[in-house]
Amino acid sequence: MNFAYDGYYAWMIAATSFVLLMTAPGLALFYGGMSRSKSVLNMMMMSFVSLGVVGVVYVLWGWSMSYSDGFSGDGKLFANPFDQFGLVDTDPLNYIFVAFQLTFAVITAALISGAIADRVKFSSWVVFLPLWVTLSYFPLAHMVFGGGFLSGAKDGLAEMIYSAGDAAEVAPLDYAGGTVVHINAGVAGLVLCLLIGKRLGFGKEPMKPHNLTLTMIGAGLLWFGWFGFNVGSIVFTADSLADPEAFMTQFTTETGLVWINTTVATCAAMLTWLIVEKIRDGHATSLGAASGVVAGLVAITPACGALSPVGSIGLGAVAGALCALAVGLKYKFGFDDSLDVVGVHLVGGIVGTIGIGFLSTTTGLFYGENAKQLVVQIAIALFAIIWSGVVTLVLGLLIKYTLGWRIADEDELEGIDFVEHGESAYDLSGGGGARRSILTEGVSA
Amino acid sequence: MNFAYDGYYAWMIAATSFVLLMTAPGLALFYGGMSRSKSVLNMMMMSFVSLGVVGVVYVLWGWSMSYSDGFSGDGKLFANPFDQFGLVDTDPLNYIFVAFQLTFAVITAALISGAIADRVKFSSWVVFLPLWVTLSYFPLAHMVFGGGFLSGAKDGLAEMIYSAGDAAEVAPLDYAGGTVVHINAGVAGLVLCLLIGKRLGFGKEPMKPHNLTLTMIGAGLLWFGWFGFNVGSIVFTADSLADPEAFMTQFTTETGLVWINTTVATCAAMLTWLIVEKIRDGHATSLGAASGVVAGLVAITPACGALSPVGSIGLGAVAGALCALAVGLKYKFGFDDSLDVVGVHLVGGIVGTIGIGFLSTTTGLFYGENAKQLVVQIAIALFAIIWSGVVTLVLGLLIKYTLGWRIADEDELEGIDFVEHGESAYDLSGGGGARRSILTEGVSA
Amino acid sequence: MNFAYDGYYAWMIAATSFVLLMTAPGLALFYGGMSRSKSVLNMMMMSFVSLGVVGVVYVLWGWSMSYSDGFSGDGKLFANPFDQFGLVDTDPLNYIFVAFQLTFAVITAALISGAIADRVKFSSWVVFLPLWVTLSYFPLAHMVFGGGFLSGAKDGLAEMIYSAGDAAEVAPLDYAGGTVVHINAGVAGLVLCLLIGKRLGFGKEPMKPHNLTLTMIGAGLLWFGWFGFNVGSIVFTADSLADPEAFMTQFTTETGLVWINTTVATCAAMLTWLIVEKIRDGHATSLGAASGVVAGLVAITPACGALSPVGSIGLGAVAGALCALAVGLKYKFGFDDSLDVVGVHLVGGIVGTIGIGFLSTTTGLFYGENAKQLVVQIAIALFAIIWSGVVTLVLGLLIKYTLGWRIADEDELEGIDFVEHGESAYDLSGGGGARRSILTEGVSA
Amino acid sequence: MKLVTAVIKPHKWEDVREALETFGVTGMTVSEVSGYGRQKGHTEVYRGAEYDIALVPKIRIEIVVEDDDAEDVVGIIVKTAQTGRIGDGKVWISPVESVVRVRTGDRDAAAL
Amino acid sequence: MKLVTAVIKPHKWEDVREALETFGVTGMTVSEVSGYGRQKGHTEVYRGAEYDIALVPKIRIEIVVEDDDAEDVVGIIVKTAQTGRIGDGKVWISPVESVVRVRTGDRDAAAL
Amino acid sequence: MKLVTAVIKPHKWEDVREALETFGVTGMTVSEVSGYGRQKGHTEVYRGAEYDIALVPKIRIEIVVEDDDAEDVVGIIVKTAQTGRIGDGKVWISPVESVVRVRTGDRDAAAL
Ligand SMILES: Nc1ncnc2c1ncn2[C@@H]1O[C@H](COP(=O)(O)OP(=O)(O)O)[C@@H](O)[C@H]1O
Ligand SMILES: Nc1ncnc2c1ncn2[C@@H]1O[C@H](COP(=O)(O)OP(=O)(O)O)[C@@H](O)[C@H]1O
Ligand SMILES: Nc1ncnc2c1ncn2[C@@H]1O[C@H](COP(=O)(O)OP(=O)(O)O)[C@@H](O)[C@H]1O
Repeated sequence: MNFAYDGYYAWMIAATSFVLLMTAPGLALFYGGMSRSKSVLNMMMMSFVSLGVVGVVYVLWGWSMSYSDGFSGDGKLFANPFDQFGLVDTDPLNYIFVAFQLTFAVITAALISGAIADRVKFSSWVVFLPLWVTLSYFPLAHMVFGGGFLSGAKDGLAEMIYSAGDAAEVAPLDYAGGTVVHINAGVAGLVLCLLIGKRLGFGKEPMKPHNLTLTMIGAGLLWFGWFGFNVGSIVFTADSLADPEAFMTQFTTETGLVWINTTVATCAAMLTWLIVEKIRDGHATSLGAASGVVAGLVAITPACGALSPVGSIGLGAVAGALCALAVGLKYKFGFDDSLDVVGVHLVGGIVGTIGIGFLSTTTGLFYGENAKQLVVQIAIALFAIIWSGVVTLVLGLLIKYTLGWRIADEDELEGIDFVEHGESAYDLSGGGGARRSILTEGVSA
Repeated sequence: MNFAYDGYYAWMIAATSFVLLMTAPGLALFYGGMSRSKSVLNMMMMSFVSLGVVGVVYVLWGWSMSYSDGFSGDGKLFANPFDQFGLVDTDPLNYIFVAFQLTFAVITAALISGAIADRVKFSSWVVFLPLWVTLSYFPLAHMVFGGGFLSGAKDGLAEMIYSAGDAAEVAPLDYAGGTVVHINAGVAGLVLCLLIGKRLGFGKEPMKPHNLTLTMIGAGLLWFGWFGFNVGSIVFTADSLADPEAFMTQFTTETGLVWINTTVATCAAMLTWLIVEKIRDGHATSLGAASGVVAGLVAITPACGALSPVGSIGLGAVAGALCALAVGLKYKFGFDDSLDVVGVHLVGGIVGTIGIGFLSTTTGLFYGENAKQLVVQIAIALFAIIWSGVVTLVLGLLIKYTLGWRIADEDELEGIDFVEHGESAYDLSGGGGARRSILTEGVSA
Repeated sequence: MNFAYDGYYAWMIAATSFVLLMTAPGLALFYGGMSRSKSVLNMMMMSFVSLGVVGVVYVLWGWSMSYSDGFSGDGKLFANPFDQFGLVDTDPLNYIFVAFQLTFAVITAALISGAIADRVKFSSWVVFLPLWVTLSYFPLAHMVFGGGFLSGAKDGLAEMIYSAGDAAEVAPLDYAGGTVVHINAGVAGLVLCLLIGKRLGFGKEPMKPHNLTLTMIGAGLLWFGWFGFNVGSIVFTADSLADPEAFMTQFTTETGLVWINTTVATCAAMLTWLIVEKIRDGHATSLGAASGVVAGLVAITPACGALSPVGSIGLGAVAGALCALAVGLKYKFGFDDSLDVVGVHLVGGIVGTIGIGFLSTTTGLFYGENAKQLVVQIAIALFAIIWSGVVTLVLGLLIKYTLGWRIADEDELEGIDFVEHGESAYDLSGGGGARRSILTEGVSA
Repeated sequence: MKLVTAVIKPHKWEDVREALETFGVTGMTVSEVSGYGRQKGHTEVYRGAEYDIALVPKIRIEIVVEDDDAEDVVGIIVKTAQTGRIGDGKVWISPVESVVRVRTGDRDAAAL
Repeated sequence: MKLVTAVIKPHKWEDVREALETFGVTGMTVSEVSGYGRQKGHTEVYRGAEYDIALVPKIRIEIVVEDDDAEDVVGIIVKTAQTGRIGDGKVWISPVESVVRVRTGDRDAAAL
Repeated sequence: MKLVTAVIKPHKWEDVREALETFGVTGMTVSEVSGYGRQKGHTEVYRGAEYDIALVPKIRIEIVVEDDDAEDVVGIIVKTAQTGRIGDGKVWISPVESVVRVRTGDRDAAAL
């Protein structure tokens, strides 16, 4: 056994925990703060229940469907969901990877909820979750990470485009999930928000974030958790697996590079988002800073292992500016992507995935000799968009005409927190600043 | 020296930090959000000061009293508190374990505070803390984790019940503290809330959580920290300590299993809690999700190393449902366990501790051949209940008739934050949504 | 290659992430909660943008200027900023240290913002950041950590005071940044708040924290992150680097000691701060607990590797009490150090830096034979005060007479969040406790 | 002069404001209040226990108008805020002796 | 018709509501206000510095009643809200010319 | 007795309180309200889209005074709260038939 493994395993335990933190409470806060005070709990619940449902499903058939064929490079669309059902036949040495991948599935599903805030039956969301991860997430994870159709596999997409030899050379690059996670969730968000329709009053009332301090906490926790996400996504080369010294070298240098790239791309994206706002609206907002952070993190996700630190600053800067412009589109085109899943995750995911084609220090257009990597990157981005789009549309329609997606109009006005969950987030009277009265307290039955 | 150790030590530094995060701010938020806006600061302070007081006490005599006899398997009730007083004679190789165990003592004490929210003199709580950890926590930690009376030790409880040979076979199982932490704190909470009495207006006014977003953040941070708690509680076998290869294998597989079990049990408990609420009350609440998360984490704590992932889903599901039903009991029986310490920690701790007797993949009734493990588990649960109950009762009465526990009635109505701490948590005027006026601001003296 | 490294690298990835969490959202929350509700977003933005700007600058020339000469012990004031510009020529094995040091520069700059809350042009702050880290932070980091003038280097300050032999013996001790981080930021805060002047109404209105729950979350996250800060600051001896066994021993024992010292000093500081408040004001406040936590963390920062656990309790206790008394001085002397950067970071940093001279278990006055260490510690503290003071004064004046520091008076009264960022933090109507009305919602244009 | 005070359902506020604006009312003062009346609040279930919430959120509007406009304004409010369901609110008219515009010191009709 | 406006201590609100309900008052409108008067707020110590807080939280109740009930309602409020300590509040009666129930358009006595 | 109701700009509240105190007003009741009028709120840009905010935060002061003091009190408020810019607010006087001090049951002039 390779003794150099044990530090890596130690890091993977931490990294996996970091990624779980991204969903609960990270994303729950980021989204919760952006929603209105009458729907913050529903928004947070959508993240929490994604964790509840997808966590269980992942152990039952998610892992099996994604990776049970042992990263064989088969070029398939998904693996057998029953092969390692319930992890009964899973090699215990893989447990930590099951755990790590579980957290990815969870957050991808949770990300979608931001596009359909404030108006969706909680039960319909709960039903959508296992269906969507089964048909969209697990297959894409298999295709990209599991040696499937979008990896460097034989019979894979890259090989279809180029000859076999070339394909190996320009295997699709997606370090931690630009396609699988962000494009996937972003497209699903777009399809659902078109299908489900706008919130009442969208475009007329501002529907501003009700508590930006929550959004800032969320952005901070997402950033922290993202180190688990990106730095934990290291995959060792055959050389490294054979030779402890090579293993150590790859581990220490690649993790350091990925950490730095993740950070500086995010810093740059925050700054360019603020600059765009300052120029366009006259104010650099905290919502912009928080959104810029996420845009940078999204864009660097697929690219964090392939770029130099300076390249990462460039990628982040582009992503921050483009996403800042993109979030305004929903008002232009009139689709209610409530919390900017499309503008940030879809656009940021595309910027990152395709940006690799330019900025990869080995095969990028700016460094290498040709545009092959770029073409492959565009191809996998398109494939992911289509796959996720079709799956989400089918599932979305299915639910629309069975359970229905939307709560009643008067309930939406009254506030989904009270109507769906019987709660309201805040009861700040009976204390608070002026230690105010008891007006909102109840009278015993 | 075993070189495979160093990844494990790296993880232990992180894990120990994770567990500290559980108390401050994790538990402080979980409890703070559930209390009323006029008492949130007092609630958070009870957690913070638990850390302050127990942290110091632990280094002075806590470690010594728990573990200074070197896990000798002596079957005793506690070790000598003066042997390694102030860590002066503690082997530096043990420092990280001192730290890890310190964080356990801290959170156990802090957990109790939820049962007596809003009404207790801060000074009485500060006095209670060192007494209670000294007489209840340190002994139980020694008995269960330190090779004492509730471990597989010679002359221990298991040996009393069965013959020596069998006892080794069915040594009590408590991976990370079902008895030491949760039953212990749960019983103490029950005893204190009975002794101290109800909040004014209990059962008449709803006394709902004043800020559920805080409770959700708290639940998320507790979950994250709990990976330190459970996954950090690995104990290496003699084989592993002797052989680096065995060490590596145990480290990589057991930590992975514990991580997964911790997560899926929690997911399942969240879901069943929500289902119970939906059926009983018509609404699945965010408070229910947060409580279900904690119930699942509590139940899997003692069991996380002994169960399969599917078994963990089962245990979590049962714990979520039972705890959801149990928290209603306080209204039935009229005891004011304000933030459900009994319903979640005592009930969840018992479910987990006894659940092992059924679900342990080696010795559980559903897997093994007999009920021996089950009997032993019931025995240690009962012992912990009685020990903690008696100690807490004696200390509680002592304080009741000396310092007194309760603040004055009018102070409780006015709000404990202002009366005990001279503060109020929120001053949202002078800004806020409508950038409102300056009404609550002061006028200079 | 030394295989024992890999656990250490694993910990460094986590530790580096921990320290980033300290700034965003840790410090942002700690400060944000203490500011008024009309300026919380600006306060949080000052932390976030510190991360954005300093993060990019660090990769461009910060690392190069601090450490590009390889810790050569040259006794210089700073290294060549262009040598490893953009990390192009940086050894990949050092990436994780680049990352770790980046996070230190970020938080040091962000700390300053607390002294000048609620009244500063956002753009001026953005301009100040890169200038200040370049002229104050990077040089001090080089001098203290990089083998420069304030290290045990040849031609360094210690050698100036004593003969060469002695200097090596009593090299200045600053484990994780008492001088570089806390004294540096504290002095800068003092200079800026004097230069920029008081908030309107300072000393007349209370200007109390608008949301103490945020401050408590912030304090908790800072504590957690500080384990990365302190425990990650281990530097291996030549012996350890040569011998894996020695490496393992140093790693396991020193990290454990530093973790414990960090915790118990903080516990003690929290308690003494509360005691001072209780005696002086009649109430132990949650703001006091949070401040005490930070005071303890600050004081133990330089000392955490040199003290015993009991010595750390003592240092923390002194720091908590002194800082609690010091924060009142601003009212006495009439300078508006709004969020107590001076009282906590400057005073705490001095207590810790000089406290080592008394409490170091090897060279401290209470343990060793002479006061040499004490003299050296005082000397480096003074040097850091002067360096930071002069640099900050020059930069502060430069900005004052070009861009200007302050927003207009009416804007300050209206609230900097709205004026500078076009936002307000909270919009709790349209939901909330009583599910209140829609009064603060807009009417479409 | 008269003071028209109206207590209405929150979600009707926008409509009432528009109707009044159309009629020619140029100013009013609005506040968030809690109403107690036939409309009984709601029952909340919390941890399985039931509670009655007695108070209902309402919007209070105050408008100072010239004597002749008072009835018209009341009529507009009643028409616009009516849903026909319990809890629609009340409107009352009370006498005002004099009103001043702070900015100018203008009095009465000129102050509106 | 009369309008009875009462400013009372917050913790007396429940008692006053019950007493009025018993008397037969079926509706009222309640709001949170700040009072300035003989009762002087409190002194707060913050970071060792002292501040006077001038305003005190109060509850304001508005009840439109028939002319004959006005004095009784005032009497009930005064009796129930009285603690005898400074700051108990004020109650005043002012004339109302007309009141309408929004739901039905009912007027005056029928509107209550 | 008269009731003087003033709606003013929030940042003028402290000045008005002091001026009234100097004049001899010993008590008043204050609340946070939103004003709608000539002063048009503001435009907010959010994610690049523009919105008009119609309401403006104001402070409402209610003071019960003896008949003779009413005009003086109005005068003081108008003088102190005036900035000359749109949105300074309104003050109006309405009749009060009787006022009681809850603490003592004192009536009218004695109750102030
Ligand atoms: N006598 C009253 N005086 C003042 N306000 C009242 C009075 N009666 C009712 N209200 C207000 O009118 C609102 C609606 O009254 P309610 O009795 O619930 O329904 P409705 O007016 O449709 O019969 C109440 O919530 C309260 O704010
Ligand atoms: N002249 C007034 N006009 C309106 N409200 C008043 C007046 N005087 C007092 N109040 C209200 O009555 C409350 C109690 O008055 P205060 O002078 O403190 O005590 P008391 O009425 O017991 O003498 C005040 O907080 C204020 O809200
Ligand atoms: N007819 C009215 N009745 C009640 N309050 C009014 C009326 N007109 C204006 N107000 C109040 O007075 C405030 C100032 O009025 P506005 O028209 O903006 O400016 P100005 O009084 O300077 O002409 C408004 O915000 C509103 O609160």
